[in-house]
Formats: sequence, structure tokens, C-alpha cells
Amino acid sequence: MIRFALGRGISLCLSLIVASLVIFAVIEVIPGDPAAFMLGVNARPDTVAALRAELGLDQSLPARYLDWVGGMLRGDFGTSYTYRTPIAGMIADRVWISLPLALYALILSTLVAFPAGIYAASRRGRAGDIGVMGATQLGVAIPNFWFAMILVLIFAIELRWVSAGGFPGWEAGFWRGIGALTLPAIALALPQAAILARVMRSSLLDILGEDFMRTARAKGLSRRRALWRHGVRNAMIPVLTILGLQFAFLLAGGIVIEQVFFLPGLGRLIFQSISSRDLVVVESVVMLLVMVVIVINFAVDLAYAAIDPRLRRRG
Amino acid sequence: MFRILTATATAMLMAGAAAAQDSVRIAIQLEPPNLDPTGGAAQAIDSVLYSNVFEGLTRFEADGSVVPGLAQSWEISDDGLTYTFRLREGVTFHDGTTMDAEDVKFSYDRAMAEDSINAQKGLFADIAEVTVIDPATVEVTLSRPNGSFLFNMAWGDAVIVAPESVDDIASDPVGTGPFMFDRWVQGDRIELVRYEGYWGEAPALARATFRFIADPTAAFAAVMAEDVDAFVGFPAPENLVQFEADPRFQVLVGNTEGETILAMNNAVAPFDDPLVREAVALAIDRQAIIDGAMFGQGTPIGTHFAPHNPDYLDLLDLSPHDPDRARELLAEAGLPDGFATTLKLPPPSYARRGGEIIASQLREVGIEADIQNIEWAQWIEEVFTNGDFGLTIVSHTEPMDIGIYADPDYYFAYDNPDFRDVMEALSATTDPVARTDLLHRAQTIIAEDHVNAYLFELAIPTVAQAGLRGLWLNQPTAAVDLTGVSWAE
Amino acid sequence: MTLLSVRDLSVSIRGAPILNAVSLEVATGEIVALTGESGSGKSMTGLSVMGLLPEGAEAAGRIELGGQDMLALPERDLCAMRGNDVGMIFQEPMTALNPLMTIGDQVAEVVRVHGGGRAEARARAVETLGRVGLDPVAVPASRYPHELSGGQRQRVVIAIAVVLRPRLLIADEPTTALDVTTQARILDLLKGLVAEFGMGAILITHDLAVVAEVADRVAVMKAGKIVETGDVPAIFTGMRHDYTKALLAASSHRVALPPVTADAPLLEVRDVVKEYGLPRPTAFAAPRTFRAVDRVSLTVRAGERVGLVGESGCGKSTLTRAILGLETIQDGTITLGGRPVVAGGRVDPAIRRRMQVVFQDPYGSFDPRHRVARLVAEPFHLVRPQPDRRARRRAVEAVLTDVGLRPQDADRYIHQFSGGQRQRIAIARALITGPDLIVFDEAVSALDVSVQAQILDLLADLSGRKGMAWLFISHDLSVVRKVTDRILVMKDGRIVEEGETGRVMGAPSHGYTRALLAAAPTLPRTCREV
Amino acid sequence: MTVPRTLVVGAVISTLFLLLASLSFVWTPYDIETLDVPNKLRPPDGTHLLGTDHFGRDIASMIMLGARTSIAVALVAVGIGMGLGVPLGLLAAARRGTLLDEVVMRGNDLIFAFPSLVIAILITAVLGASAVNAIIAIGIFNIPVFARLSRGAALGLWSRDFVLAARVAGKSSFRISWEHILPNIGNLMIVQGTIQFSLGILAEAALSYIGLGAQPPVASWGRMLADAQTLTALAPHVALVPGLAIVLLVLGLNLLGDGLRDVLDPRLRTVRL
Repeated sequence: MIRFALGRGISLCLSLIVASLVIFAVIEVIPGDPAAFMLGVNARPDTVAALRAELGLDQSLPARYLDWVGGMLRGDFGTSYTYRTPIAGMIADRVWISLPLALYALILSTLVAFPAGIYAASRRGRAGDIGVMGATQLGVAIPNFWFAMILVLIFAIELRWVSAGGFPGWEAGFWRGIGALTLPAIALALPQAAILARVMRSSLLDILGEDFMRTARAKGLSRRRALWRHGVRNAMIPVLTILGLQFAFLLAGGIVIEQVFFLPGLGRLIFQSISSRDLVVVESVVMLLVMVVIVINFAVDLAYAAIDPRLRRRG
Repeated sequence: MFRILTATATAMLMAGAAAAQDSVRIAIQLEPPNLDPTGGAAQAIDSVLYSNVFEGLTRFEADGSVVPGLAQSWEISDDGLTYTFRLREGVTFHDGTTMDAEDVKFSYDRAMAEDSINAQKGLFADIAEVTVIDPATVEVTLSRPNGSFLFNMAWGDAVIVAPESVDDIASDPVGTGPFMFDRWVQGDRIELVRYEGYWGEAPALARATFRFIADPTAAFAAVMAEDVDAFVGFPAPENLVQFEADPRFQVLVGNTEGETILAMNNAVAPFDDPLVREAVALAIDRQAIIDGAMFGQGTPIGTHFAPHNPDYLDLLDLSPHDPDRARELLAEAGLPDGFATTLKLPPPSYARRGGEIIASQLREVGIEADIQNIEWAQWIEEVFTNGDFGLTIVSHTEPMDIGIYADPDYYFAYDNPDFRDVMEALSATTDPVARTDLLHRAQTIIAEDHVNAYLFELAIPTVAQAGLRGLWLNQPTAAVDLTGVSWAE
Repeated sequence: MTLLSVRDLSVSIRGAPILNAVSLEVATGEIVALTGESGSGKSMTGLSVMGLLPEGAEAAGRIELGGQDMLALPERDLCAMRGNDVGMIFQEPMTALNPLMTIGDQVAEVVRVHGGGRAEARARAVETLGRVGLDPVAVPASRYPHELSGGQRQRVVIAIAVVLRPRLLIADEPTTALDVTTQARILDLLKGLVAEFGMGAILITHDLAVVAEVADRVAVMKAGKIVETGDVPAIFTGMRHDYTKALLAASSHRVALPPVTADAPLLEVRDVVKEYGLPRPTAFAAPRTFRAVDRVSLTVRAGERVGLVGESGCGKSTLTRAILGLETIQDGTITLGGRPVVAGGRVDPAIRRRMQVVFQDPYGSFDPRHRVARLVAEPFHLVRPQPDRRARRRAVEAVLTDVGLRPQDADRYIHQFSGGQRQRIAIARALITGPDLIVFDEAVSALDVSVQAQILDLLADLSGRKGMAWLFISHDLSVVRKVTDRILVMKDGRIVEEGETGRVMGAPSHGYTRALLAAAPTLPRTCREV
Repeated sequence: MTVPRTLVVGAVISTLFLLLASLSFVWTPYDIETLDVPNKLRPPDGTHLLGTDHFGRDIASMIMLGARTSIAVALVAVGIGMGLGVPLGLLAAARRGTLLDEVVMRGNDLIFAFPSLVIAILITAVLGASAVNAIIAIGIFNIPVFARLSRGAALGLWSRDFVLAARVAGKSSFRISWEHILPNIGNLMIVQGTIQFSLGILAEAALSYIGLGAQPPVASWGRMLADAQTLTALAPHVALVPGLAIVLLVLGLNLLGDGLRDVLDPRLRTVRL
């Protein structure tokens, strides 16, 4: 097991290094000078030059890259050009919105998808199955930002059940925070739940055809018990892959949803930083997202080994 | 399944608590990048802090006039070179330190310094020396007479700061204003509280929260769901008709100092030919743009001057909407079947939506405008600094900025010695009647020369709770002055 | 006392008839065999008794077990009986167990489902695993299925079926997927359990030799009907139904192999070694290797028919792939007509042209998207200069007729042919370049007994007409003895015995060969002369 | 051989949009270039089947032109994904176990690690927002999907007997990949291609919704939605119509994909990311 983790660990570090190089290279090429932008239209060349020096923009590229990566390893993402506050702090506040949102959406989608997938698989071909599959076809086809617009229109503006967006901050009470994230989470969760339900159903149907399910029935287990005791656990493996990938998509999908619900999460931070050419913030946030995704993939691999003994010994 | 889920969520949290009577939640579109008005050009910094947290020697009033601020009174020498300011007594900064002449000298020297990052360094260009006479008196001597010096010192970039607190002013501002900075949750809100030790009349409000909502739908939803008490600069003019029809709200539509223009690159063919520029101006139907892009909000302008300013001259008849005449002019200029050019549009909706309408109007007369939507940073680099553009749309929101036509290096590169002479004369005279006449001559020159196609003055709609009083109607400078704001009983 | 009586059982799935008025009786302590070719409905009969018919199946008739008609019972009562009163064993041990549960838990589950407590279930599981021959020290109950061999897994499946001492045991082809020696031990285990627990048993198998060795009575099925039943071994001499006779004849079919004078050596394999790297047990231990082929030498002379026999895992397929140049070898040389098969990492086309192969799986050895003409002509890729279109067509048609197919079959797709016909096409593909040596890698193992016989006759005929040599590789001794002049027996990567087929079969010198011959079930002597 | 219902419904919807898109090259009910601001935001009625938008343009014509953009962007993006991804996957499978295989797979994981939207934002920030850049962004994201899928399928085939027979016949791994492997994974690629096509439509809509897709005067459903956002209360049809168009086309393509899979080869392993 350790060797398995070690092997994956090395490839993880390698991908992180390559990812940081790619991100830095792409972002440095973006036209537009942050200093000129900050000082606005009437600024004079000498003022702009002074600001560039202050922000360290005049150093050579390799120097800035090493400075950035070195800082990141120490947990210091550098200071934002426009906000002039440490980026780590900015990211910290916003991570506490994007991450819970993604987690909330993942929980919602799993809570809906698992029962739906299992129900559809157990009623294969009958009305229940066709109904669920029809709903998932629709769920996959609806763009989540459009669905978000409709949710806001109905629940926030017409019925005024919940605030139209914004985030009161976790200090304003855990449940108020959750309340603010409910609509966005539902909008984010819809397409993912549809995909997860379909994967759950098809992987369960594959398993139901396996020989050991017939052995279970021969032992005297009823159809339902055989499904739950043997079927679901074996069906988890392909579902796990999709869950791992989905969390990464939820993080990214959040970028659009945060726009619609004006949640101050990582998504909006990326947008604001790109439009104000706050390059170092963009680099750091994108790097963080990529790190989270790679770590999640790593976790999914470990979870594989946990569930499937065949992987554990092979090492 | 979904229904049960949302029902339980709502049971836990009814709509946000109604605003207490002495506090207010103001929403504006953009969040200030930092809280140092002397260190950044972003208007959002002044919107939140001007007159609320920071004050200068002089101050803008709601109608745009300049009144005494921290300077109680002043005398100007006959040759107009020496200004002696008498400061108010007993003024303290929010950290308790007293405000005196030393702080004024420190603030101006800091702005004029070699490594200063003050966005409007030009305002202080004429100052030769600042001398402290006594703690309550400071003398400023100019290198050459400047009629608008008092006007310039009212700008947000010229507020008075203290050496003791200037170092981390960007995230913890300390000024002399009626409100103190309390908290900044980046990306979401800034909270100000009443400063008990304020030298002047105490404001009605005890607490003010600024929320930042850039997205038009979110803005509409926030106001409609009463999450905020007022939205200054509401980004979706198309929804104003709904707010006007709703008794809960009041809608105020004022003017800003923002002359929205279709700028032409005078340095590049074919825009170096006045006939072509006139053709472009005549091809434009201002009212269609105002209706289509701004849903009727905005006043047409014939020159680069704010219509609410007393010295404004109505020159709309110099550039009526006349596509046929425009085609004739193009033929005269040797371009019978028109030409192609680029139309670079910064992010605001007046540019993006206005741009689509202008492109189709220009197409009517044979001018093919290739639309390119770009970010502000790209606009500043490509258009403003490198002059790499044919046409662009931008709104100049700095007050009294007709002087930019005197600078040939300015992005639309207009080079007219007569105009420069008028501006020289203007800065030398302080007599109001002479100044009005000079301003009229300046406006007429740039209108007749069709330097740019002058579209409309950018309106600023504000949607607020019906019971809120004292909000500014117009925006002579970028500011949400809360000093006079209160709740009606 | 009749334990189970099946009366006129008819089953159809979505309208297609599968079983037609099947009647069968099993007494306590008696083993009844159900035999017949694939598709005759024998497995479906077993599943009907268990009440595990697939979706959309309708069954009519009566299945009485201990006085109760299983077909009339509600699902809940059937569940109560399965595993308790009637147990079942399946053919494919590799996939019959849940990979994520330990073998102990899977056996204990049967006891728990039928009301046993947790401790009692665990105890009976360990006890039953021991009883089926799994040494608790070597194979503890905490092991996972993927850590066990095929034979060991089948023992776990048997433990699951018998842990609650059912009155009836159904075994559906329990040993088909196993090696000969493992098969013998599993059959002995089954006979022992039936006797000890006094169970009635139904043994479903297509192998008449297994029937002869294990069963008390046998029922022969053809197309969903029982055509004949009788006692063993009496049935083998006095059978009445002609289908049964044909079935028996095919099993004991003899091939007339024309004699041939073997002259100059053709294929020479000298001290070949093939090793595979194994994953390192711990991160820093030296890398271990597994030696699949250990210093093997063999020669095949032109025109000679050589057989290579061994159980799965003895390295014979690795040796085959090495000979064909599909695997690199660590040591030793392989030459054909004196010249090395693999020169400098590249296969020498001139040499490769003279050696061809026929694989086991008739369904897998052809690209489903190409027509037969293109499939058969593929080896022409080795021929320099490439024959033109018309020459290729003529060659394909000629070789198709050689193997007993019609020239126009060249334009059809592979899925339009039966298993036997596909092997004929595979042989045609091997013949097209007129090779000196053909390697048959388990070429007939996947075929039914009757089809197998026809293919072996075809080979004999071809050997006479074309005179090419072949290396016939198989785990099935009875097939290899029919088509070879000389036999090599392989065990754990080494050749343990070599010699003339008759001599090796009659008086084997190596102990392993003797064990192999003893384990292989054989038809009773009396019927072989028929 | 009864053609499954899903295939028929999917095919009908998809071809309907294809026809609409190609028709828009030649004719649209109104010319969307000329604006007609006075009668903006008119609800659907006789003259304007689907009403007019905030500039007075005919929404039906905008939908037709938008269909052209969406289909073009998604088609080319899938083309890039397949064109580069499949050969990569085949190469990795042919050289399975070697360094090349490892590099290709690690590269895929890396592209997967970048959330697709972030790639799009980075590209459009560098090259500016346009339909072409949307194609590049979505295309890049499709490459690993096809590479991983084709490698998986090809690996399965390499162990099959008929490939061994081809190796025995002396064919090089490149020739085998071309003659035997590619045709046999063709079905899977077609079915996955349809699914990626529908995902491409959604991705293009999302990109142009946040302003990174096709720029005016090129019509795009995503941008219609973004413009209509503030009008949902005032004129709901402006926001509903483009949304429904997206849902319908994506639904149609998904049904087509599922139908194709059932017809071509029910056992295919398609993955929906």
C-alpha cells in the first residue's frame, strides 16, 4: 500500500511542477500592465514606472517565477498588486465559500443521484427506470447558469424565500451561510446529479450481470438484499472515479455560478484579478485549483485501494 | 425531492433582517482595489471614502460647487501665486492624533514626491512650495497662476492624511471625516461607523455598509429582495421602470461628469481628415443609442462638456443625425464606398451595448466597424498608451476635463494650437465672466472640428428605499456622500 | 426415496422454447448426470430447479423437492430454501465470488441469511472451509478471492453450497474450467460430500468421461429434450438413441494419421530462457523475476507432428509466443531451417513466411470488420514481391476449398460462420503461404466434441496432402495423442518427458506424466472398441 | 432490426437544428444587423415568431444564427479533440508500458487537472475573446477525453488473438493500429463524439455567457442569455427562448448518442464527464 501511495505521490509532485510552469508561462504572456491599469488614465509615465518597481514587476521572468514558487511552498502566495494585501489571506476567505459550495453541491448531487441510480437499476426497463433516465437526460441538458437564473427568478424575486445572492459570512451563523449557498448549490448540483445517477445505474447494471450476484441469489438472498449487500459496493468503484472528477468540475463550475449569485468565491476572484491584470493573484488561485484537483485525484486513487482489496496487495 | 429540500432551507432563514433606523446598506457596482484615495485611480475608492472618511482643504457639494473643507477660510495674493489657508480648530484624525498644518504639508509633499504613486500627480504640478506658518495656518505658493487650484484641491486625490497612519492606509484608512473605517470583507462589503470625535456636525447615520454587486441581474435581485437599502449607479437601466412602479422604492436619475464619446484616432488615416470625422459624427443617431443601450437614461451632448455645468453650450445642431450628408462627406473625402476600421470596446455596458448600435449605424453609411471587446487593462495599453485603434467608446468621468484636447499625445491625438492658446488663457484668468467666454470658445472649436463624436452625458441612476433622504442626485465627482443621509420618520 | 422429481418441465424465454417436457428424478445419495452439447438446455434445467430463471422466462410443469412444488412457491419461500435445502455450484470459479468480501464472510453469509448468529456462522464457515480441503493455515478465512487459485476458489463455492447441509446439490460444469489434476481432486471431493452428507446431486457436464467416473445415472439432452436416461456404466454398452451413440463415438473418435518419414530438422529450440519481472515486494528489495521457460530445448523435423502437453501455468503458451517471435527471450536460440527467427529485434519476413499459427478462440482470432478474403490473405504481407489482386484471390479460394469451405465464402464476414467453420478459416489462413510448420495453440479446445473430431480429421488429411510439420499444444491429453507422432510433457517451465506418442501414453517414465494420465477421466474400456 | 426510439427522436432534433443553422447562411426571417430599437422587447406574436430582444432584433433569426455558431464551435472542438486525442491514445496503447505511454497519460491527467473553464479564461485573456478561442479552449479539453478512451479501448484489443495473428503476419504496430485497432474502436469514437459534441454546445454557451465566446456581431445563444439576464422580470421570453434552444439541442444530441450506442454496440463503455 505504501509503495502504491509513494508511486502516485511522485507523479503528483511532477504534475504540480509542470502545472506551475504552464500557468506562469501563460499568464505572463497576457497583454496589459497592472501598474498602468491601477494608476488609471491620467497617470504620468514616471508614476507608472515607480509603481512597477514597487510591485517587483521589473524583475526578470525566472526571478519572479522562483520567487512565486518559493513563496507558495512557504504558504505565502505573495501580495496582490491591486489589493496590496497578502494573497494567502484573500484566498483563505474565498476558499471558505468556494469549497463549501462545491462540497454542498457534491453532497446534494450524491444524495439525489445514488437512490435514483439504484432505483432505476433495480427497475430496469420498467416505468421507474424510464422516468429517472428521462429526468437525467433533461438534467444533463440544462445549462447550470440558466437554471440558476430561473431559480433566482422564482425563489428570490417572486417568492422571496431566500436572498438573491451575496454571502453574509460564516460569522453571521452557520445556517445563514448554508441558506445563502442553497440556491447556488442546487444549480451546481443538478447536472452533476444527472451524470452521477446515470453512471450509478449503468455500473450497477454491469455488476448485476456478474456471476457472484447469481451466487448471492443461490445463497438465498432476496433480489433486493443481494443488490444492497453485494451490488452497490462493487458498483462504487467506477462511481468513485466520476465523484473525484465531479468535485473538480464543481469547483470550476462554481466560477459561473458565483457570477450569477455574486458570491465572493474563488471564481469571482479569478475574474476580477484577470480584468485588473492582478497576475500574481490569478497565478496563485489557478495553481490552487489545479492543486486541489490533483490532490483529489490522488485521494480517489487511495480510496480505490481502500475499497478494492485487489489493488491493496499489488503495491 | 428538490421541493422538500428548499422548503426546509427557507424555514431556517427568512429574508435579511430589516435595516435598523440609524444604519444603511449602500450597494455600488465596483469594489475599491484598496482604500488609499491618494494611491489609486479607481473611482470606487472615492465613492466609499470621499467626504465620509477623508477630507481635503476644500470640498465638492452636491451641485458641484467647491466649498471650504478642513480650511475654514483663505486669502489669495493679487498675482494669484500665494494661497494662505486658515485651518479649522480642534480637528482630529480617527486615531486621535490632531490634524494641523504639518499634516497638510506632509500630504502635499507626499503627493508631489519623485516616487509618489498619486494617480493625479498633475494636480500638484503648479505647486512650488508649501510652508507651515503656525499650526492653524499654511501657505501654498504656485510656480504659475492656476485658476482652478481650489477646484483641484477638492479632488479625492488631494485629501489630507497623517504621517503616523499613512503606512498601512491601503487596508486601514485613517482620515478626519465623520465616519471611521470599521471592517473590510474583501469581495463582499466595507463597514463604516460614526466617528464620535468629528469636528463638524454629526451625521444622522451611526453605521454604513457598502456592498459590491457588479452583475446586473444580481443587482436587480438584491434591490428587489431588499437585501440593500440603496444602489448608487444601478447597472441595469432596463429595470428602472419596474422600480418606479413599486411604492417601496424611489428612483433618482442624475448626471455625472462622464462625457461618453465615440473617440476617433485623429493621428491615423482616414480620421486625420475632418470631413471623415464629420461624416462619422453625422452617421450617429444619439437618441437611438440612449434608448437602446441605456434604456433612455442620459442627456445628448454636442461637445465634450457636462450639460449640468452652468458654462455648458448646446452645440447639438453641429452634428445632427444625417446619414445622406455623411455619405456625401465620405465621397468628398475620396472614400465613396466607405472604409473599414476597428471599434475597441471596454467592459462597461454603455460601451458594449452602445458599440453594437453604433456599429450598425456606421454600417448604414458604409463604414465597417470590427467590434473587439477588451478588458480595461488591455484598453489602457492598446488604446490609451499605444494609440493602436480606429474608434473606441469611453466615458471621461473626471470633472472639467476639456483640457485633454490641448494635449496632442492624448489617445485621440488632437493637435490644435488655437485650442491650446484658449486653454492657456483659461488657466491664467480667475474672473468668472472671462472664464465662461473662454470655455464657450473651447467647446465650439472641438465641436466644429468634430475631434470625436460626442454622444451623451452618462446618467447615474440610483434606486433607494422610499424612506431614505439626502442622497446626491448628480455625481460632480465620484462620491457617495453619506454626511447628509438619514431615514425619514 | 425420491428426493427430487421433475415432471414435464417446459421453459420458454420471451416466447423462445428452451426446455420441452423434461422429466427427471434424483434419489437421496444418488448422483444424476445431465449431459449433452452446449445449447442443449442442461444448465437451464439446473437453474429451473433453483428457481433462478432469467427475466422474462415462463416455466410450466412440476418440480417437487421433499413434497413441495418449487414452481408454485412464492419468492420468499424459495429464498428460504436456496442455500438451505438446495445448493448450487457454477462453472466459472474466477468470477463466482464477490471480490470485495473475504472468503470466510461469503461462506458465513449463508448461515446468517438463514437465521444463524454471527459467532455460529463464523464457526461453521471455518469448519466447512476445512472440510472442503482448504488448509486453515495456508488459506485462512480472512483471504480475498483474488489471492486464491481457480481450484481453491471452486472449493470455496462448494463450501458455500454445502455449509447448511442441503438435501439437494446442483453442480453446473463444476470442473470444466480447471486443470486435469485439479478436476480429479474436485470430483473426488464432490463424491465424498454427497456420500457423507447423504445429499442428492445433479451433475451437469458435457464430458462423457466425467459422467462415467462420477455419476450413478445419466440423462442425455438434445435441443431441450431428454433423449435417453440410464444407469452408468450400463448405458455406455446398451444405449438405444442414435444421438447418444453419435455423441459417444465422437468422444472416442480415432484419427487415421498417415505415416510420414521425418527428415532434416526444421525447428530447433536450444536452451531457451524467458523471465518476467515481478513487482518488488518492498520498495527497496532486489527486483524478483519469475522464470516461465527454464532452459527448454526441442526439435521438430520437417513433416513431423509434435505435441506439447502441460497444465495451465506450466509455460507452454510463453514458449509458443517465443517461438512465434512475439516475445523476447533472455537466453538460448530459436532457429527455423538453420536461420534465427528473430534477428536484431526485427522478425525476418523470409523466415516468418514458413511458420504460421492457429489460435484457440474462434471468435477472437478474426477482425470482425474485415471480409474472409482479406483475413485469409493477411499473411501475404510477408511475401516479397506482393502477389497482385487476382493471384491473391485465386490463392484464397484454393486454400478455402482445401479446408472444406466454398470459394464464395471469401466474400462473407466472420460472424456469419459457426465455431467449427471459423477454425477451418483459421487453418486456411495458416496454409496460404505454404508454411513448413504450423503451431496449433489449443486450436480445438473451445470446440464441441463432434466438431473437434471433424477438425482433427481435416488436419490428418492436410498433413498427408501438404506434408507440413506441426507443433500441437494443448492441456487435453486425449486430443494430443490422436494427432501427434512425438509428445513433450512440460511442467514448471521445463520439459519433463519426451518420446514417441504411443510409448509415452502407454508407459510413461516420469511421475508427473503418470499423474496426468491417471487424473484424466477415461471412458470405460468396454465402449472404446465400438 | 427495430431502430430504438431514442435514436429517431435524437436524430430528428439534431437534424432540425442542423437545417436551421445551414438555412441561416441563406435566409433568416429578419436581418439581425439592422437594429430596430423602437419596438424592442416585443413578446412573441404574428410578425416576430419568438419576439424581439433589447435591440429590437428578431429572436427567431438570432436563434438560427446562434445555432450556426454553437454547432460550428462544438463540431470543430470535437474534431480537434478526436483528431489529436485518438492518435495519441493509439500511440500510447501501441507503446504500452513504455515511457511514451506514461508521458501521454501524465499529460492527459494534467489537462484534466485544469478545470475546462479556467483553460478558457486563460486562453481568452491571452488571445482575446472570440469564437475561435472558444474552439481552442473546448478542443484542448476534449483531447484527453478521447486520448484516454481510445487508449483504454485499444489496450483491450492489443491482447486479442486477431492482433497477435497480425503481429505473427509481421505487421508493424503502426500498421496494426491503422488496419485493425482504429476500425474496431470506430463505433466507440462515434458515440463518444456525439456526447462530447453535446457537451461542447453547453461549454460554448457557458463561455459566451461569461463573455468569452463569440463576439458581436456573431450571434451566440450564451450571449443572448447574458444580455437577457436583467430582463427576466421585464420580458421573460428573451431569457427563456435561448435557454430552451440549448436544452433542446443538447437533449437531441444526447438521445442521438445513446441511440447510436444501442444500435452500434450496446456493450460500449462511453464516459460522460
